[in-house]
Amino acid sequence: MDKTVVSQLSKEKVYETSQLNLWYGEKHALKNIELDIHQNEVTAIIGPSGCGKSTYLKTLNRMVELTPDVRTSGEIKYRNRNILDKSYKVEELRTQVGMVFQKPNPFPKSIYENVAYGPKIHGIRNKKVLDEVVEKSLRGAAIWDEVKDRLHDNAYGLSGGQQQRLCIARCLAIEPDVILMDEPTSALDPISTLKVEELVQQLKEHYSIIIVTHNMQQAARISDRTAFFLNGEVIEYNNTNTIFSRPSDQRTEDYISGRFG
Amino acid sequence: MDKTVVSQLSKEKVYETSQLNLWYGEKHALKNIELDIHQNEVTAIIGPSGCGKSTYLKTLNRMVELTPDVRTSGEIKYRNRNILDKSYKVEELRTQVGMVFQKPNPFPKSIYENVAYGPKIHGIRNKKVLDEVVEKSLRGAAIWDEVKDRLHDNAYGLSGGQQQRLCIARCLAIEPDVILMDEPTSALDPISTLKVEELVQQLKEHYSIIIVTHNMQQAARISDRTAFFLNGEVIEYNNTNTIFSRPSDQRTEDYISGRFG
Amino acid sequence: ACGSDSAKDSNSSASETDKPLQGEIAIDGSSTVYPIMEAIAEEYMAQQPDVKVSVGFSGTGGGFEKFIAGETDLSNASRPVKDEEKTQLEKNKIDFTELELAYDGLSIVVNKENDFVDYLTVDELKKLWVEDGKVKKWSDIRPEWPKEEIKFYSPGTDSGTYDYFNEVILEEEPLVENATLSEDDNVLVQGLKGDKNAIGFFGYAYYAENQDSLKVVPIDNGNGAVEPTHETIKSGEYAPLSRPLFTYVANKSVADKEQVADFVEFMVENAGELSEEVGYISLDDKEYDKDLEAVTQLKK
Amino acid sequence: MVNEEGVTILRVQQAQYSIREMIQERKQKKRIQIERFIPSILSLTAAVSILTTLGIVFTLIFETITFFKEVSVSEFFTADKWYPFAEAASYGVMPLVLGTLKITMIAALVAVPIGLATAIYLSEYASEKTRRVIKPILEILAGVPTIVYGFFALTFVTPVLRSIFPSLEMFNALSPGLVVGIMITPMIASLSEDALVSVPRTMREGALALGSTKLEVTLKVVLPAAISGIVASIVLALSRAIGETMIVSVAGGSTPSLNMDVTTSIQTMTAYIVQVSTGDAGYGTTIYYSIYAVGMTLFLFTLVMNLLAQYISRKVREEY
Amino acid sequence: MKLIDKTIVAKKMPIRLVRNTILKGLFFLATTFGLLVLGILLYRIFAQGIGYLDWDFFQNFASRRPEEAGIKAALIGSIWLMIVVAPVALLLGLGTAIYLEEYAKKNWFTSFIKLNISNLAGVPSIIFGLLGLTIFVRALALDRSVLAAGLTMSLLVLPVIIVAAQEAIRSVPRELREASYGMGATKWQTIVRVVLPAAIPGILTGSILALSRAVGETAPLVVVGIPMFIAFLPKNVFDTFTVLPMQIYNWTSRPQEEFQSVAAAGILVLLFLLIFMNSIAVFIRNKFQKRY
Ligand SMILES: Nc1ncnc2c1ncn2[C@@H]1O[C@H](COP(=O)(O)OP(=O)(O)OP(=O)(O)O)[C@@H](O)[C@H]1O
Ligand SMILES: Nc1ncnc2c1ncn2[C@@H]1O[C@H](COP(=O)(O)OP(=O)(O)OP(=O)(O)O)[C@@H](O)[C@H]1O
Ligand SMILES: [Mg+2]
Ligand SMILES: [Mg+2]
Ligand SMILES: O=P([O-])([O-])[O-]
Repeated sequence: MDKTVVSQLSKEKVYETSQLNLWYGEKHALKNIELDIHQNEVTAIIGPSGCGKSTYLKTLNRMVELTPDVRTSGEIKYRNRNILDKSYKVEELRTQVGMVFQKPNPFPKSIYENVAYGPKIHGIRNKKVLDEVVEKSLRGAAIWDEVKDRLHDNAYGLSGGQQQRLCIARCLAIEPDVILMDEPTSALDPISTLKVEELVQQLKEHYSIIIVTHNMQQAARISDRTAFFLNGEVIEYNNTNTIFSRPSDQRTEDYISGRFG
Repeated sequence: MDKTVVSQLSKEKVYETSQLNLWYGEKHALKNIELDIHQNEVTAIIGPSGCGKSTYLKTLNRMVELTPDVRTSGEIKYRNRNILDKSYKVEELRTQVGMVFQKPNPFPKSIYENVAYGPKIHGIRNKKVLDEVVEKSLRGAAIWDEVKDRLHDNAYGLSGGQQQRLCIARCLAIEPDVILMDEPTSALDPISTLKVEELVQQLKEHYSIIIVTHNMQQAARISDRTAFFLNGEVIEYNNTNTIFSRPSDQRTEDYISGRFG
Repeated sequence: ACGSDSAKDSNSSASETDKPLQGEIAIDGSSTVYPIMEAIAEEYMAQQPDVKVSVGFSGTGGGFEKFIAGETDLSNASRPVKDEEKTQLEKNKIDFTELELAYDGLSIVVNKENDFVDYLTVDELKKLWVEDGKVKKWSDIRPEWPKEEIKFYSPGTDSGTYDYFNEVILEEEPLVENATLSEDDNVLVQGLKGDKNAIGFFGYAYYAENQDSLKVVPIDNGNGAVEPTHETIKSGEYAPLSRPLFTYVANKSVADKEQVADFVEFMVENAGELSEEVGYISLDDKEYDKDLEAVTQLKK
Repeated sequence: MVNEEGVTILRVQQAQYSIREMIQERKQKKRIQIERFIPSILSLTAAVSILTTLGIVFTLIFETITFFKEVSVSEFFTADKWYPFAEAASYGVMPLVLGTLKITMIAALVAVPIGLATAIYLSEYASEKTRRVIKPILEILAGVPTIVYGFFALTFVTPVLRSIFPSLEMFNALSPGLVVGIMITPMIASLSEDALVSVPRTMREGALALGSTKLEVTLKVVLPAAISGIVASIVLALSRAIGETMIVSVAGGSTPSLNMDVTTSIQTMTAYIVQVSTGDAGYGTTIYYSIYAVGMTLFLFTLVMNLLAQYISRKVREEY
Repeated sequence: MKLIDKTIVAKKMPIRLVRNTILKGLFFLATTFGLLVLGILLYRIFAQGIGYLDWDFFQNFASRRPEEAGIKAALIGSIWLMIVVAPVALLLGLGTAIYLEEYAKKNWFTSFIKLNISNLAGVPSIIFGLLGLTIFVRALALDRSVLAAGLTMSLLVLPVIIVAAQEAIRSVPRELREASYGMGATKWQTIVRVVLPAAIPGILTGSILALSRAVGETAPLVVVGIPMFIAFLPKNVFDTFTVLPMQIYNWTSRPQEEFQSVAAAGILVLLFLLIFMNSIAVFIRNKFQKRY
């Protein structure tokens, strides 16, 4: 499917961010962010180190609150409700919005237990359902064949790439609406990266995906829209094609042309 | 300088590996490795996850011994002495052969103390010499300007990219002969990566560098020779140009053509 | 009141025949008296397995503390109750009866290698043990004895044994300052065994058990030197260093709890024999009869 | 395509049921929010420790006040004799404090180096197997009842020491001090080892790769990184040395004295408390109250020491 | 420009290596020292006590006759004590540790609790004895029961457990918590399902040390006034009882030489109990031990 076409469909908005500011203590990490995320698309966030990519991502499921001394202002609407509102239950939000981290972080449990974790905490106890969910999620994360014979081994026995796909499977198991990914392939080898990228492309059929990456070609390859962050600001946000072919801001162009990798 | 020319100079050999085998317990991780490393060159090691890249690198400074149950056979000659010989002092070897790790691992000390650590343990106490070494190494690692005003702050206050360059500086401070790098940029953003890559290019004037990377373009950009590992074996080892333009083994070609990023 | 009296009578006679008693008896107090009470409890429970007797080890003072708080039925003591304690007991309305159980003979002991000390008079004893600001040598006591410094071993200042020694020998004057004190008599035995110039004192049982490795010193109280032996202590000939051991019974417990009454009777009847068995010296039979009478009084 | 198959299955099963819906469904009949009460429940358990301290202060303070009605505070802290049982009683706590200090010092001299060395050996040098065998054995050493150690000191250590130093008295500070040291060594070893092991492996690798010997890695990188845990373990162990009762009662004698001699009989604060609480002192006498005053002193003593240790630990801590 | 003088480096190398070897030897010696002492201690006790260690010894109550004296009441009593101490101390300790590490805000009150705990850890056991006597035995009128002694001992070992549990909880990587929160798990679910399982080895280490201590302590129970002679077993936690160290303490102070051997046999039993406890804990620890 042509990317331009996709974005022109002007799909429903999942997230609407307006006037978002965020401080870590004194440090003003996000400045007046305005950004809408569309359903069933892959949105990439790029920018140099420390520009606030991870911070923004973690704000979308309010994980950023785990850091002490964080203050926010402004609004992030998820499906038309402001999630920054204190009355919004974070657990509910995070059940809708899954997250995959930069460093694979499986639990020190068996592979099976890792994937079943999410359904279990949400009260699903039926063994048969769990078995199916585990299989389905592992298949969905393209790792089923590699682990099907050792579902009850410890997850730490897997290689880094496998661990990361396991983490994706774990996230799929609760069938979220949105998946946030923070540099999910930066710790992986090319073949694993390839697998994950393909996965992302497939997943967008059912999910909306926001991916932080420091790899511009990755962004170009897999995303429908791209946001370029710099110093806590959104410099440019547009169709990926547009961003990479005719960026409207000089800084975007500078950043992209210094590209490699 | 043209890479083909460089390699044809047939520089002095730093490492000569012959018939190297390595087992982690039962797992045969390196199989009959034959590989020579040349002076003042950048040698890249590529290959899919789990193929033994890190293992080989860690064998070159015998860090692999830290894993319990490791057995080796064969020979690695460093400057004509077999380092796998039990009588070879690892401390001596590692003074000659520096290493930079995938994840930045500064000590929980000040920036200054991090860099001065190596010289200090090797018996250099003169404050003035240390100051100079610290400055030179930090400049060498292209981080001096960013930290010169806070040399006595804790290194954990730095960003990931800065920490990695600090670790390179720490390694430079003992003025090694060879520098081993295990995916040194995989945790870094593009700008930091660029800096590190440039650095590597500069460093080879004085050092011989062996770099493990999962980023083939990086290998193509910065290395003089490339070795392709698969399943614990060296499939192909040649000038980087040759490897990437006319690989002689089908598997190499398959791996490279599946490339991206 | 009349009815309950008859009930008690029938019970106490029954205890020696068929009907088993029940309930608890709490005993605490002196560690010196403990072995006797343990033996009595052991024998008693062989007869009345459903009565739960517990015997504590808190020291005479600690025992009285619990007795005053009304936590125990019997309180063992290696000295008579003190005035402060009496006041407290009165305040808490606890009436009690003092029963003598046995004698303990304090033994003066020196190292086995000591061949010159043949006997000591009471005055010499006092001269030895009282602090006078000087370093003491054997020759200070009798000139013919060696000019070597004496090492003193004494039970802890808070023990009944020390208290008694303090009273009858030191007459409340301070003990030599460089004396080595320990709460545990076995510990003193170790000290005396190891130290050539040592002298010390402790309960007779501890000497009796270590006769082979220690030398006991006969005491002259004006009637010639007497060595502490079973007979000399029982007859009172070994003076003034034998002391009585007591237990105090709460009158209310005897009156209200049949198992306590029964136990106390049993105790008085068997104390003589059992205290001998654990290394103490029994009283004259007449003394036990007197005790028995007192107990019977209480039950009424 | 790697995932073709996966995706089809995904679709097929999606048709059957949806976890997302099941989760939503379960949200509706959400059980009562016990979650909300958990912090309060937990804070109650945390309050137990404060109540304990209050209980201790409460227990000690009344009897201590009674004591100070009979003995002046200045006598308690300045008189140079602790002689409560004599006719002319003297209540100067310093000799008892000094006895405690002697024991603690000797114990520290034994336990800190040996404990730390053991921790280092286990965490840095020993193989995983050795570690797994030795650590539990050492923990047994920590659990040996102190009364057993007491007789060990008296009947083994003292005679051995006396055969080396004939001038040593039967009861002295040296022997129980050494044995208290042995008793707390496993504590330092075990807890410090935990602190050392938790220093990330990458840090050791970084140092080793620079050509450090294991010793240098340990002393210059690992130890500093673990220092706050180590200080904590030492403080805990020394507090136990200060509070140790049975060993000192058995092998230390019971002669409070105000000198620095470790070869003669001593008495510590704890030994005094045990002496009186198992002894003969009448309830309600000055002696009886004195154990609470000594207890209070002991309590304050450990308090000050802990505050000091907290301060030191904060000063030397390295963040990572 | 070379600043590092390689000749110095080379010259220093041998001495550094020697230093390393020497200290390694010293560290090893230090480790053996502990084991050696344990060896001597065990040998002496074994030699003395093994003769009395027969089936009767476990079957009999205390007695004035050394041949008949047994450990039954004390052994069962010690087990009863543990039955009270283990759950109470563990629950309170874990609760407090979780509160401090996961819930408490950083304010003066929290730091006061922390300070208070580390101070409590240093309070001598004998003072806990005074506390137990005043609060549990007297004020709460629990008498000299298993419960009173157990609660006293729980408070005594509580700080050790708290500190160990805190340390263990703190060392669980942040990434694991984040992963759990990221799935919509609540804080409590995260604690119960992710943090605690990962922290178990550390918690156990601390708890073993703490429980061993509770089992081996004499002084506080002496002060609380636990009786010595008991020829019956407690039926519930309100009954009175005695424990191994008290029984041993009593035997060691008997005049008869034979009782020293009986005491040694008692010590053996106590040590076996400790070893048994430790091996259970070591087993669990090894089973759960994960390296991240
Ligand atoms: N816990 C924190 N406390 C204070 N400052 C923080 C904290 N976390 C991040 N920051 C700062 O906020 C800014 C944005 O950080 P963020 O992690 O979002 O960057 P990023 O774009 O994800 O970088 P990278 O590519 O290196 O991951 C940085 O300057 C960082 O130093
Ligand atoms: N400590 C170990 N014990 C057992 N097997 C190991 C150990 N470390 C590595 N291996 C195995 O040895 C093989 C080579 O591992 P190595 O880390 O060298 O791979 P790599 O090429 O560096 O992979 P990556 O790109 O993921 O870092 C892998 O199959 C791995 O599972
Ligand atoms: Mg980031
Ligand atoms: Mg690797
Ligand atoms: O325990 P005593 O009171 O007899 O010393």
